[in-house]
Formats: sequence, structure tokens, C-alpha cells
Amino acid sequence: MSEPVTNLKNYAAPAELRRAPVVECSGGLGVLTDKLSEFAEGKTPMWWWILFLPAAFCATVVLPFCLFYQVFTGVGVWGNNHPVMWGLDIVNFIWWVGVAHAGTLISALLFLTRQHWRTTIGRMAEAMTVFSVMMAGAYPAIHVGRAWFDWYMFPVPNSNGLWPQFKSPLMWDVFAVNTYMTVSMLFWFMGMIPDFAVLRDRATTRVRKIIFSILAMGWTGSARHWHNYEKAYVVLSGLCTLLVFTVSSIVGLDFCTSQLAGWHATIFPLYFVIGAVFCGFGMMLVILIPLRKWCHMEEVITLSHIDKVAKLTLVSGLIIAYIYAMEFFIAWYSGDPYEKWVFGHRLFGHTYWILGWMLIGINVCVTQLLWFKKIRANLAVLFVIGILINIGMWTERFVIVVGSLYQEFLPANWGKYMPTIWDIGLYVGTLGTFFMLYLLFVKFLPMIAISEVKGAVPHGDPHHVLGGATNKKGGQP
Amino acid sequence: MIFPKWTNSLPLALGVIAALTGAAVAAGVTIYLTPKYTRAGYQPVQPVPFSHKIHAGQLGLDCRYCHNGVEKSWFANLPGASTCMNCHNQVLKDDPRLQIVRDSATNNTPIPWVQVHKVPDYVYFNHSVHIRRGMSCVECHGRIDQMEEVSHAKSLSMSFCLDCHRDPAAKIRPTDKVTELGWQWSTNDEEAAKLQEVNGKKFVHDWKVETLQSCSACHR
Amino acid sequence: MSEKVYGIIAEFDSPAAILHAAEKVRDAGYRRWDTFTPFPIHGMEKVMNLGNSMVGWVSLAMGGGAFASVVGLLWFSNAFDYPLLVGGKPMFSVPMTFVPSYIMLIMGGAVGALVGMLGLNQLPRLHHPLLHKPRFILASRDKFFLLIGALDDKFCEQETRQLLEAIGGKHIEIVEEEA
Amino acid sequence: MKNNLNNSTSPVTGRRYWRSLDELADTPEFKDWLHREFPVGASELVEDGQSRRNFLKIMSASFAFAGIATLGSGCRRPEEKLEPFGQQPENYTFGEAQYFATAMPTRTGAIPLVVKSYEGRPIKIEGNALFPGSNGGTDRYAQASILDLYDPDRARHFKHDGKVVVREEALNFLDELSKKFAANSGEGLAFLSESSTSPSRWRVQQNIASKFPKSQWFTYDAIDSGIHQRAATQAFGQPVHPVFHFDKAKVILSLDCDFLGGEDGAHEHIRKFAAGRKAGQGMSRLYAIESLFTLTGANADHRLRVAASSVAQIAAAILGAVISGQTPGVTTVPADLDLKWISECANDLAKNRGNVLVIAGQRQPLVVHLLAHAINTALDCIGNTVALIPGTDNRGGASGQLAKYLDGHAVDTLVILGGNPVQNSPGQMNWAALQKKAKTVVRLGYYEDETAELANWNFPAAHYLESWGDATTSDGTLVPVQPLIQPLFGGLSELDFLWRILGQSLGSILAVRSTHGSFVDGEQWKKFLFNGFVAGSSKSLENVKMVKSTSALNQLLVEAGKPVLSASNLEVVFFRDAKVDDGRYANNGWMQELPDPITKMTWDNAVLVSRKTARDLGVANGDLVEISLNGQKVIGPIWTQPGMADYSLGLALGYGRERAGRVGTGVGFNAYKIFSGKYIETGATIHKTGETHVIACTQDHWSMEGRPAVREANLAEFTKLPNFAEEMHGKEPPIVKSLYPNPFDEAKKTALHQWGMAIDLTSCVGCGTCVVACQSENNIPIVGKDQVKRGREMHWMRIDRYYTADPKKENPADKFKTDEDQQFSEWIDDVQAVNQPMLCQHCEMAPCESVCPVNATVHDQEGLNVMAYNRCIGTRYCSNNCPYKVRRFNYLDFNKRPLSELKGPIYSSAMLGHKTDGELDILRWWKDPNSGMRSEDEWDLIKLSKNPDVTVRMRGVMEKCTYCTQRIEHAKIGQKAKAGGSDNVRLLEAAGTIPKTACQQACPAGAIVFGDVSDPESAVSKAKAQPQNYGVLADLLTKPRTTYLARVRNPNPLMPDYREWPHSFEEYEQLNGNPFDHEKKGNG
Repeated sequence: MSEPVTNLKNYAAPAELRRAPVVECSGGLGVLTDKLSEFAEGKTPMWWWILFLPAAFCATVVLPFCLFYQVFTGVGVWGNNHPVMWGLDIVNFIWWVGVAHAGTLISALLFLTRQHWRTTIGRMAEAMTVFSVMMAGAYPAIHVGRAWFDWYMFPVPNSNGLWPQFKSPLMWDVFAVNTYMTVSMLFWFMGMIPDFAVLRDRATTRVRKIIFSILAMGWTGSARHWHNYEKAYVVLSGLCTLLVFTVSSIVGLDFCTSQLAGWHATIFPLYFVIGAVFCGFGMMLVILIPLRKWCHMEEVITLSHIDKVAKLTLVSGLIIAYIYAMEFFIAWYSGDPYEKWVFGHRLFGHTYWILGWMLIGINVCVTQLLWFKKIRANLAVLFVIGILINIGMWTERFVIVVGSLYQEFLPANWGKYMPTIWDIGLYVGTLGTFFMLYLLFVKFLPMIAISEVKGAVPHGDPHHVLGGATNKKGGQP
Repeated sequence: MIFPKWTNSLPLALGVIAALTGAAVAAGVTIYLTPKYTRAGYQPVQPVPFSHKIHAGQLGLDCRYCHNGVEKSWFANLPGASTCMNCHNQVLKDDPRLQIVRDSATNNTPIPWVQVHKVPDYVYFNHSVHIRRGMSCVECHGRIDQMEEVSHAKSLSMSFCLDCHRDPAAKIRPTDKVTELGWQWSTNDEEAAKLQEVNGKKFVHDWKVETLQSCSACHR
Repeated sequence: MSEKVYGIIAEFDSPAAILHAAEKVRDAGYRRWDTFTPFPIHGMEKVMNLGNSMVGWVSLAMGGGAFASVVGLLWFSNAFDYPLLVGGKPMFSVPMTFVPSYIMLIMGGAVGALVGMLGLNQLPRLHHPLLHKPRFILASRDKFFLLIGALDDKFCEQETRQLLEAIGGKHIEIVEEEA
Repeated sequence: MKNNLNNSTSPVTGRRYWRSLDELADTPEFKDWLHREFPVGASELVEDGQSRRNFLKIMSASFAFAGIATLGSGCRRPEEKLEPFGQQPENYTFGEAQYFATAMPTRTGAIPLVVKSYEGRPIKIEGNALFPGSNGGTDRYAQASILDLYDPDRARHFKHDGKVVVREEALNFLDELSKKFAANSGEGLAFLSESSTSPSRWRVQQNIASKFPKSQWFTYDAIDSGIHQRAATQAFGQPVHPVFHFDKAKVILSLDCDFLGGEDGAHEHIRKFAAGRKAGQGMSRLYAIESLFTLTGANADHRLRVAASSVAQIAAAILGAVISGQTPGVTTVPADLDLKWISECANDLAKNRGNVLVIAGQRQPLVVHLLAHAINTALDCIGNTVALIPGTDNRGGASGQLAKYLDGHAVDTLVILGGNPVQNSPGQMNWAALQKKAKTVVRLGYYEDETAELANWNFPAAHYLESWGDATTSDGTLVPVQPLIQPLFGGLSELDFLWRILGQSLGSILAVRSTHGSFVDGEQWKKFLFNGFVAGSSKSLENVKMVKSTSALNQLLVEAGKPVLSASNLEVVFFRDAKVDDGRYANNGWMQELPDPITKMTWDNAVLVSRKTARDLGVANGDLVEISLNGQKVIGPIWTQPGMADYSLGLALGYGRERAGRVGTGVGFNAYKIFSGKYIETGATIHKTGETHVIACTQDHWSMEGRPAVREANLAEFTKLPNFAEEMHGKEPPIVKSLYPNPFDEAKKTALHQWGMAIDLTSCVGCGTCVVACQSENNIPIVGKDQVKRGREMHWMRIDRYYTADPKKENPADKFKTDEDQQFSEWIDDVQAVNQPMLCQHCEMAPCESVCPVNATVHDQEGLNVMAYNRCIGTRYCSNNCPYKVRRFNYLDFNKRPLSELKGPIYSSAMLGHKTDGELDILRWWKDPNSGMRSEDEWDLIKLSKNPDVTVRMRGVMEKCTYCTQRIEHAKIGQKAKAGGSDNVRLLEAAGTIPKTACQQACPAGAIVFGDVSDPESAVSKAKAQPQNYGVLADLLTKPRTTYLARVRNPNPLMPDYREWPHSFEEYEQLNGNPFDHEKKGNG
């Protein structure tokens, strides 16, 4: 393959016009394949165990214990009270839904817009979506007082002749979250089918062979299959893109359809979507940066990828900033005394004022750092920013939920909310579960869309010299 | 050759099996876990072999002779042994089967009848209003007058109640016919049905019978 | 167990090569042939003139079906079977109906896409003659395969083999399958 | 499939407490309500036999059930036995409630009652509406007293020196006692009793005096309400008892008298006060002079906060001003006092000669009472606003004399009837030591309390619902006390006990009858018991003249002195607690959890101080301080009370019990320790201990923040702008036309009734009786201090109390401070207080309904916002969306938490290692998901206290006010059953068939009106038609069915503290601008 490479020199476009390649692929497709599937096949490194064991502990000990105790004793073990009927349970729910969003956005929306750079990080993003939606989905189910009656929320014919009440945004939530979980799983799984085939064909042990054969479902790479496959993939991406905007909107509806000052705002659906995406990109940074290093994926997940993610983070961050401003403006402009009170107290009120400033400080101010190329190129800083953004967005959800409930219409009801160890334990538990699942995914499944990447490199382009094209037009289309 | 050719038919087979099992489970649940099965047909053995068939059916005793509280209270009470003795101090006065009853009447020790009909405890069913507004015993208890030993005839599930609460006209009858379990508007079923429809509507209208479907009707 | 010829398979090195080969095979008038590649090759569907995939329609059908059935469910459960007075709101209205049915449209569509894809591709199919060809494992790596099926009318072992050689195929082999 | 198991063995009846009702205890009915107690529904799947079985196991706690479902009966219900009477009793129908008239004896009177009973089990206490002048209202204590009947901690055994003895043995001891002292004519026999108005007891007392001439009888009350009579007796020279007619008075002056709160017979006062104070011309005016901030002060038009110890001087000054019209001299009254206030007040009194009522507080010394009578006499109100009835005779000496007697004489046997002297006699007296001086102490007590511990013989006393007796109400009417149930633990009533000592065997019923033998024959007797009173047995005396001379008054006045208070010379005011009374209700969970009407404090008492005092002493809320008063010391937490007089400490008596029971032990601190018998004392000092104490308060925020929750106007403005309340929106309601028609409007057309409620804020004084009544009627659980602290109290009905002040005094920055910082802001010095009963508003456009995912809360066609507990899964969304926050969530299984652990945090008890009855909870739960952490002895009694008409809710379920739907349904069903084959099914106010809600029935002020709003003739429709009618937060377009009649105050324009509008309005105006000029007002 050395021959075409020399050709490339002659036909290369001038440097300033040259696009950064999706991945560094000097060694040809074979080498690329080796590299991409290396981690899933190689021996487990130490860092993996160091991360995995604590995560697994949270997932298998902390989470079940907190759940059992809460169901055994009652929601009262949490800090929720009257008037703050929702606390960390719902805060974390929204937060997890948020984390989920960037995944779908990257893998689906960017696919539709033919952003080839997404191919390398798409799979990781999707995995992030799938696992965080699982965590999100758990919360509504267990935050209720009588979790064993959750089935009341599904239209099951029963001898009581009763049905769910579909006017309730919570019902819409049930639909939305379940759909989101299912569809993003389908999307994720379908994307992996050809790569399962890769792993199947590379499998050295019989067990791996069998497992991946079953997962690959006999994928041969036939052109006909590819034909349908691509179509299906486009359709799915389209639908997922719709989901990105739908699910968080519906979560937003939970709040804006209610009367409460601080919730009752038409901007909420947009607010929640962008907030979710923003938070998700934060999480992307947190996950990508270490993984690319530890899995030796520097050539695959190049700085330009990180840079792009950072840029998207910045964009969503700016929209968030705008929405914050809008919320406060409307609160003042509406002249509604209750709104005024709530938003006044977001920043200057007692107990939670610090959170109000935190979310402005992080989500608005810190984000501005991403304007600078130096920052976007500095992985350490980006990592920290990613973590900060997640904290900031968690804070935002807390401020929205608790900050609006603790001082509402009748002052006689006003109260305070402080989470208990059981609230926190549950959150830690879900975090652990998320990371445990993610690490398992990284270890055992193709964490990068092998065939997609191959299709995206010059070597995979039949009209490109590297793709074996003999016509002298060469170069990129 | 890990996977022989037949494995290609495996997915289909599995799919079919899954579908069938699902259907089976659904059917099983609806049949065996709903009151239609768990309640209807329940027939415990009673301490005294009391026959409603003889007393209510052949002898034609009015239900209210024994269950005398039914028109005053939410509860259709069981008669005290003394009530039984009103007749049985002459009839079958030495019958061994009635020993328990005689003891009960003399020593004032209760007879441990086994309860057959019972709605859940948060359901506040009221006998008096149903009985006095033309809803017959038979609608919920079936043809007690034909039962040797009482058995649970209807499901008494919420949807069972709702059927009637949505359309009382289909069941309502003249207030003096309430305890005549076999009664219908005419010996000819077809005609009876027609008359029921006409008069039912009439009663519902004239008596201002409400079709209460909201929680407050039964749950407090 | 008796074996019969399934087809002849040839191996190519680059996307471009397989594309040209495909054109040649098409021009040679073959019908029942296929290419196997690690990733979709641009233009291959034109060469093999596969036309438009049906997956979209399956998806649409299931999506639409889901939408309609959810609307039906909502109307039946909340407006017809057991209408209850809830917050002074209508028993059945667009705002309450749209969101869930729309979401289920997506769900239906997504399932449709996957099911459609698998269905049209007749997957899962764990047993496939090609999968037993030792070199075929490269089909998911960096090699590109072209198979001419034995069921093709023009199929004739020698000619076909020559054709494949002519268009630069390597490691040309016969593929058998269980009878 | 049949279950042939043990179907003929008649069941063993477990421990029985239903002595009178043994056979009933085995009836199906009885068991049926047992099952109904904790309906499985709220807890488990309907048809799931498994759970039903478990559920039944609980229910059969006190009844061994014969049939338990076995594998044989798979998923079926277990076999349940229905066990009818052997001999059918006459005219008894199971399931129908029975009502009996009785009365609850109080210190100086009695509250005529009608008690509802199911299957021989008293369930709910109501006032006797037939009683002359009564509206069926009661007070907190009466409502809560039924819980004492079922208190697991009440004395259950006869004990001798701590060892349980059988009943007979104990009774024999009494007989011997009787013989022994008959021999020595009562030498060394002493009785200590509480005061009583029972003629029968007085008769027994006399008999004892004649049978044991040498015996001594002493009476004492920890809270002395007798002073009204003693004062009147002195003033008018003959034994008379004053009856105050607030309804007849145009101007009322309270001299530190909390006649609406802490005084005996408050419920009658409230009734009359409200009657004379209907919004509009001719409503009465109330001046209050007080140191504590009491309910009376909260309802006053003008309130003067002064030290309680200086009230005497002020009273004198007013008397002078009234008699001679002279403005009082600076010398006579405390220096820092606004003389104009006094003189104008006096003028107002003088102007309304004849229609004035001046009343002195029972905690005030004799002189103040005499002065009050003097003013009343001077303005010839005696016989008009103050009626005098013959006083009950002086019944025995006071406990103080007993103390001397015990010192001096050899007391062989001391008989203590009720009371709890070891706990609640003055600390200085050190009663515990005195009591030991008696050789034998015989105690008849309701609890095994502090006194019982030091007694040789303990007899369990019977509850008044278990005993025969009689009493005279404060207006002298004779009322019967008849039992609804035999004593659960075989306890004795006071009469039983005394008759036994007299050596007479006849039961107390005969004792009572023979007392009235003279005028109560068979028929009269029946009528007496049926009506619950003897009509016309109260007679007031005519033309009684004041005999006490002014010179004598001056003499007393001088003795009273003029203390000058400071941080180092504090005044202590001991007062009767609004909840535990003198400590007798300390073990009553309802009372402990009832928020104090003013402080909204639960499960505690505190040292009430003013902001200035707190600042000078350098203390803040929750700081534990040590109070020293004449050598005695006590430690309690500080609570800054708005509107308190400076340098005055308010101490509620009755807390800090050491042997109250599982609920009351160790709650609060025992103020009796520094109590000397005088309710107002000076010379106290305070110092910080450095520790702090957590106080659970149900309303942390004091100010209304200018929001129009409670809307007020003064009479003058009200007459000008009758519909002022309507104008005071929180924000301009958006004018929107609904996109869809409201289906409820359709349903209305076919519905028989439309239920609604109107609450008159002018009448409501905020006493909290409705809250307890609601708790009693609706099986509302007690959650405990820790949970209240977390804001999880379950009261369906609460009373919001806001303090309002001059907005100019309020610092805007305070609005952003924590609730803990309120105590430091200056505006709380002089405040007005407003009360607002808040319960489910039953909005026609209920926000809670549309967000419930499972149809658990919906509207019924009669406008009730109904809540199906057994459908609720507990998302809590409804509560979030309820602007009134009147929905309550069962965060824990409050019905299954042991009483003993209510005070502590749940985590201690709910942790997995916790055991109940020696078994790990988790095991119990595994065997039986419905098992609680309650020991059986608690279960047995608490089950009985539940109202069978209302489902008991489990954890994870939302609940709220239902407008007492069970009562509505009961009325509707009754009417329909009556109608039979006719269309006469509608409940009509005219026919008197409209049900009353529990709160409405209990309200002594008659402030709550409930009824059918679709009937224009109904009281509620009329109330809602009044101009001052408004809906809280109606601008959210919730269309609440509960509306409020805005409060109208009646201040005197000439007074120095007069303002054109009440503070609440001023605060509102500052926030939202003047509601009456619509140009300026923004259209939100």
C-alpha cells in the first residue's frame, strides 16, 4: 500500500484547505481494524480494575441496600417533606436524562448532518446514553410511595376496570423514558452488529466465537444487507434525533404544566433539552479524555474530536446562559409577585442562594473558557470543566425542583429540604452502576464503530486513491 | 462448523415459543388471578349443614326473616341461634345436626359460620340502600334459594360493581320484588327483557337513581 | 452429508477494485451474485441496482400503527370506558393525546427499522456457507469478496472462474453448502 | 374447591377488653369492624389472597381466628368466621352508629356532649347541640379526651406496693378501710381531690363527713379556675359564680384574661364572643391588656402589651377614669405606658355603659378581679353582661392546708382522688416528701404516674366515658355523665370508689339517681339521659350588689405593689397549656402534636420571651436557659414570641412529665419546679446553659409577605367597600376563555348536590378544636416530633397563623433571611395576628387531579375532590401542584410506628436490627408485610380508637380533607334508603338532612359553614353571597369550593394605635399597590 501513499503527496490539497483526517490511519484498514478491536481483545489493564471494583461495589452493594431500605421503610427515609415533595429523587432523574442526551445527539443528529468525525466517538456516546437512561428510568419507578404498584401506570386491563390518567405529564414521562431507553438501545445494538461480526471473525477462542456469532446474527457484510442496514440506520438516527428534542421536552412539561411559580414557564421544554445536551457534553468530556489516553486511542479520538465536543459544549452553554437571563427577565417582567419572590430568592434567598450562584458561576462563566483554543486543546482543563459542568447542571436541577417548592404560594407552608444519607446513597449507587456498565462495555464490546470508521477513512473510499482508485482525479470529493 | 444448518431456524422457533408463552401467561393471569376465579365458586363447609334451598327455596322464607338488619344497616347480619329456634323448637327439635344451634341458643355461644361474601375492607358497600332502592339480592349473591350450601356466585370485583353502577336500569326492579330471587317481569324471557328495559329506564328516571362512578361512591 | 455448490467466491484488495469487479460481473449479465465488504461501498447499490430499500416503509407502517393505536387507547380508556372528571379538563383532547402517541410513533418506527432490516436481510442466520471459508473472515477486516451464486442461470464453473480471474479476483474458490 | 379445615371448632376468644360486650365481641359485626380498621385495600392488591391473609393476622391481634387459609385454599381468601349472637338482642342493628348524651366534667363546669359509638365502642365526641344556647361546639380537650380512653398506657391493674393484685382483693381493702375508720370516726383519714361540679360527689363528700367526722377533705387544682367564683363571692358578699355574656357586650376589656384560650369554658366564651361579633354594624370591640400573646390578644381590636404584674395598676387607673372621668396620673401606672390608650379605652367603656364587659384573667390576683367587678358595677353591667348564679359551696380546703396538716398531724391514710400532686403541685411544696408522711397512700388514678409511684395502693380510674356521674355546667345547668362502655380495665369511677369507702355497695348509677331522686323520676330520668341536661336548671340571681369598698380595693392594690422589671428582675407568667392542660393530656398524642394556637409549637413547651428580652439576655430560639425563681431552678428552651411584653417570661405548665407514658414522658420541661402557687411572680433571673434544644414548629415562616391569603378590613372601610376582599388579588387573574368546555359543568346538571364550605375569618379565633376533631374523625395518624420537624405532620386541616406588622417597620432585607432570623427583626415587637383554617379547597379546576398518573384523585359529580387511597401509588405530584399544600403524604407507616418512638428520629427505630415483641422487624415483615413495629398491647387499644367509616392509610399514600365524605355518603344513603321507590333523594337544609363536617360540628364559634351550594336557601350559599366572601389564590383560576369571609376588625378611631387599615392590608398594599384604583395596578 506504500505506492498510493506517495501518490497522495502529489495530489494533496494545500495544507490550509486540508481537513484533519477523521482518524490517523497510516497502516491501512487491516492495521486500523487491529487497533480498534485491540482493547476489547487484549488483556485487562490495571486501571480498569481500579475503576471497576469500586463502581461494582456501589452497584451491587450500595444501590440494592438503599433501595431495599427505602422500599421497606418508606419514602420517609429520604429528606423529602411537605412542601418539598420532590427532592434528590427527581433531581437525579432529570440529571441522568440529561446525561443521556449528548449521546443521542452526537450519534444521531451528527450522523444525519454527515459529520464524519462523529464515527469514532459515536459508539461511546450511545453507550453513555443507554446506561444513563437506565439510571434515569429507575428513579421514577422507585421514587413513588408504593413502588410495587407501578404497574398502575401502564394500561393493563384489570378487574378494577381502571386505567391510567393520560392527562398527567407523568404518564407522558413513562412513555418518553421507556421509549428513549428502548430506542437508544436498538440504535446502539444495531450499530454494533457489523462490529460484532468483526470480533466474531477475529475471535480466537471458541467461547468468544459463539458469543459474537450470536450477537452478530450471521452478519456477512453482503451489499444487500448493507443496503437495508444503511437505510435502517438513517431512519433510526432520524427518530433518535426527534427523541433528543422530545424526551427532555416532556420532562420539562412535568414542571411547566404545573402551577408553581418557578416551574410554570413556557421556556421549560427548550430549557431542559439544551440543559440536557449541555450536561451530556460535559459527561462526554469526562469520559472521552481519560479513555482515549488509557485505551491508547489518541490516533482514533484525535484532539480535533475533543475540540469539536468542546465547541458544542460552548454553544449549548451559551444558550443556557440566554435562558437563565430570560427566566429572570420574565419573572421581573411578568410582575407576578410569586415569580418575583422565587427568582429573587434563587440568588439572594436563604439556604440555597449559594447554589444559585454556583450554577451561574459554572454553567455561564466557566463555560466561556471554551472560547479559547488553548483551553480546548488542554485536556486536563477540559476534563475539569467537564466535571464542573456536570456539577453545575446537577445544581441547576436542584435549584429548579427544590428552589421552587420550598417557598411557594402560602408562606405558612414554607419549609426547607436537606437530603439524607439515603438520598445520597442512592445517587452514589446509580453512579456506580453507570460506570460499572460503561467499563464492562469498554472492555468487552467494540467501543468504536469499526466498520463506520473504516468507511470514513480515505482507504475506504472507492473514489480515493487510498481506496485504490486509479483515476488521476484522486483527492477528496 | 459451530452452527449446523438447523440453527438458522432457531430464531424463528424461539420467537414463536416466546410469543406462545406470553399469550399463555396473559391468559393464565386473567383466568386464575382475577376474582372471576379467586372468588366465584368459593364454597366452604359450614358448621351447620343449613340449606338455603330448603328454607328460602322450598319453604319460601323471606331473606329478611333471618337477615333482618339488611334494610337498616350496611351489613346483612346473620341470625342469632334464637331466631332459628323460633321454628326449630318444634320442627326437628331433636335432630342431631341441629345440636350446635341448640347449644348456641342455650349457652349463648356463637356458631362459627364461615364467611362467604366479602368485599375488600376499603369498599364501603351498603346493603340497605341497594335493597330498598330495588336492587335484588340475586344480582350479587346469585340464586341462593337454589343452593344447598351457599357458594360465591359472582366475582364482586370492582368492574362487576361498575357494570351495574353504569347501567342500573338493566337490573333495577320493583322494591317489593327484591327478595324474590327468581322473579322477573314475565315468564317469557324475551318479553321479560323488553319489560325490564322499559321499566328499568322508568324507575331510574322516576326514582332519580344516580349512576355513581366516582371514587366517593364506594371508597371513603 | 452431501454437499452441493453454493457459488464461487473471489477476493479483492480495495473498495475501488471490488466496485470495478462488480460492474464487470453485472455487465457479464449475472443476476445472482453479491459482494461482501467490511463496510458499505459507495455506489455499490447503483452497480448492483438494488433500488430503494423497503426498510423505510416497514418503519413508517409500524410507527403509524403505534400512533393510531395509542390514540385509540387513550380515547377508549379515558373518554369511553371510564370517563372521570379530572381537573375540569376534557376527557379527550389533542394536547393530552399528542405527546404519548407521538412518542409511541417514534418507538414503533424504531422497532420497525430494526425488525425491517433484520427481516429483509433474513437475519439472524447463524449458519452461512461463506462463514466456513477460512479466508472469508477477512471480509470483516480489509478484504472485499465477490460471490457468484450457483443458482444463477449463466453460472458455469469454468466461465465464471475465468471471469473472476479476468477482473482481478484472487483466491478464487468454490463454496459448498449442505444439501 | 373447599377448605375443610377446622371449620366447626368455635374460636378461642383472645384477651378481651370488652367486658360489657363479651358476646358482642364475638359477633361478625365486631370482627368485621376489626377487619375494617386497617383496610387491606390501602396496603395490598385487592384480590390477592396472600396479602389478605397477612392483613387478617394483624387484625386478629386480640382475637384468635379459627380459620387460616392454607395451601389448600391457594390464592383464595382465608377462611373467616362470622359468629352471630346466640340470643339475638332486641332492637340492636349492627353497623348503625348509636349516639348517647353525656358530659365531660371540667374544673368549674362541664361540657355537654353527644358521643357516637359503634358496636359499643365510642368513636367520636360531639358537642350536645340540644343544650340551651349551644351550637354543638366543643373544645380541644373534649375532642382529644376520647384518645385517652384507648391510651395503652392508662392504668390497667390494681396494685398494692407495686404488685398487681386482683380486683376483688383491692376492693376488699377498701371495705376494711371503711370498717377501720368507721370505728375511729375517721381519725387520720384524709382525702385529696380535684375540684368538681358534681352534685353527687358533693353528696358523697357530705356523707363521708358525717360517717367519718374526724376525716379531712382537701381540694386542689394545679390550674386554679376557681378564682372567678371566689372573687365574685368576695365582691358580692355571697357565694356567686359569674357567667360572662360576651354576646351581649358591645365593648369587652380583657385584663390579662385569655377567655378565648386558656380559661376554663373557653368554648362557651368563643361561642358567645363570635355571636356578638358578626361582621357589620353593631359588632363588639375587644380591648386586651396582656403580657403573653394569647388567642384573646390575637383577636383583640386593640392590644396593650404590658407586664402581667402591672395589670392591677392599669385596671385601677381605668376604674378611676371610668368612675370620675379623670385621666389616670402618671404615678398610678407603669412609666412607659401610653396614657392616651388607657383614657380612650376608659372613655369607650363609659360611652357604652351597660353593654360593657370587663373580665380579669384567672392567673391575675384577686384584686384585679375585684377591680373588674368594680368597673362592671360602675357601668351597671352586673346582671346584663355579667350574670351571677349561685356559687357551688366551698368544697374542702386547698392543698396548701393539707401540706400543713400532713406536717402537723399523723395521717394514717391519705386518699388521693385523681390529680397528680407529685407532678403538678408547686415545686417549693415538695409534695413527694410530704406524701411519704402519710402511713398509707391510696390512689385512684387514670395513669400509673408520678403520684402512683409513691402510693401504696393504686386503683385504676375509669374514663368519664366509662362512668356514671353528673355535673353542673358553668351556667348551672345539671348534666348527666353516662357511660358508653364498661371500664376497659375494670377501673372505678370516683363515685364508685367513694361509695365503696362509705361501705355502701350500691353502684354509682344508683348513687347518681339517688342524688337527684327528689326531682328525677323514671320518665324524667330517661329524658335527662336522652337530652343530656335538665332544662331550666340554671337560674341567675337578680339585683346582687357589690359590697367590696373601693378603700378595701386600694388597700389590696398597695399590697400588689408596683414591680419594676428588667433583665435582672424578670417576671414569670405560668399559664395553662393549650394542649396538655395541667399535664393531664401529656400522654395524648393528638394533643402533643396539635400545634399551639399561637406559637404553632408541637411536642414541647418553651420559655416565651419578647425580642427585646431575648436580645438583652443574649439568648436566641432553642437556647437552653436556666430560670431561677425564689431558689428553685428549671431549664428550658427559649422561644421568641412576637407581641410578648418585655422582661416577662411565659412558662406553660404540665410538661416535663417523668412518668406520663410512651408519648408524654420527657416531653418539654416541668415548670412546676419553680411554681409556688402564684401564677405571676417577679424576681426571676436567667442564664444560658450553652446547650440548645430543637423545637418542632409547624409554621416556620411568620409573615404573610403581603400576600392576600387572609384579607382584612376595619369596620369603617368594610362598610364603604363591602367587596374589598374580591379586589385584593395576588395578581390580576388572566382573562382566558377555556379552549374546551369543562365536563364538570355537564355533570353538575345531573348531580343532586354541590358541596361547598365557607369559613368566616371574623368569627374564627384559631383555637384549633377543628384540627383535633378532624384528626379524631378521619383516623389521622400521629407522626411524632422528629417528623413534624421534617414538616411531615398529617393534619388534614391546619390553622395558618400569620403575624402582620406596620410595613414601615419591616426591613426589606429581612425578606431574604432565614426563618430562624425572624426572631431578631424588630417588626415582631408589635404585631397583629391572623388565623386561617386551611383545608382542601375542593377546587372545581383542581390542579392536583390533572397531574395524577393513575386517576387516584378525581372529581365526583357533587364537586368533591375525592381521593382513592387504594389507587394512589404516591408520586406526590399532586401535592407539588396544590397551591394550598393541603395534601398530606404518608412518608412512613405512621399507623404502625410505636408510640414510644414518636419523639426520636425514625432511623433509630426503622433500622434493620430493630425488634418488636422480641422479633426482628424484618422477620415480622417477611412473614407479614402488614406487621408494624407496634407491640400487641398498643395494637389492641389503638385499633379500637379508629373510626370504621374511614379507611386507614398506609405508607406511600397521599391523603387530604374529603369534606368528611363518609358523613356525606352516610346522609345520602340514609336519605335514599328512606326514599325507597320515590324520588325524594335530595338532602335539604330545610329538612335538616345536610350532614355536618367534623370541623364544622366541633367549631365553637360556628365559623365553618358547610352545605349544598346549589341550594340558594342553604346557609353556605347565603354565606358565600356575602360581599366579603373571597377564594384564596382564586386568581390561579382553581375555582375553590371552600371560600373565606374576609376578617373585619372593629378598632376605635380615637385610640392612639388606631390605623385606617389592618397591617395585613398595609403589607399587601406595599407589595401590590392599592387594589382599589385599577389604573395604577399592573395587569399581570
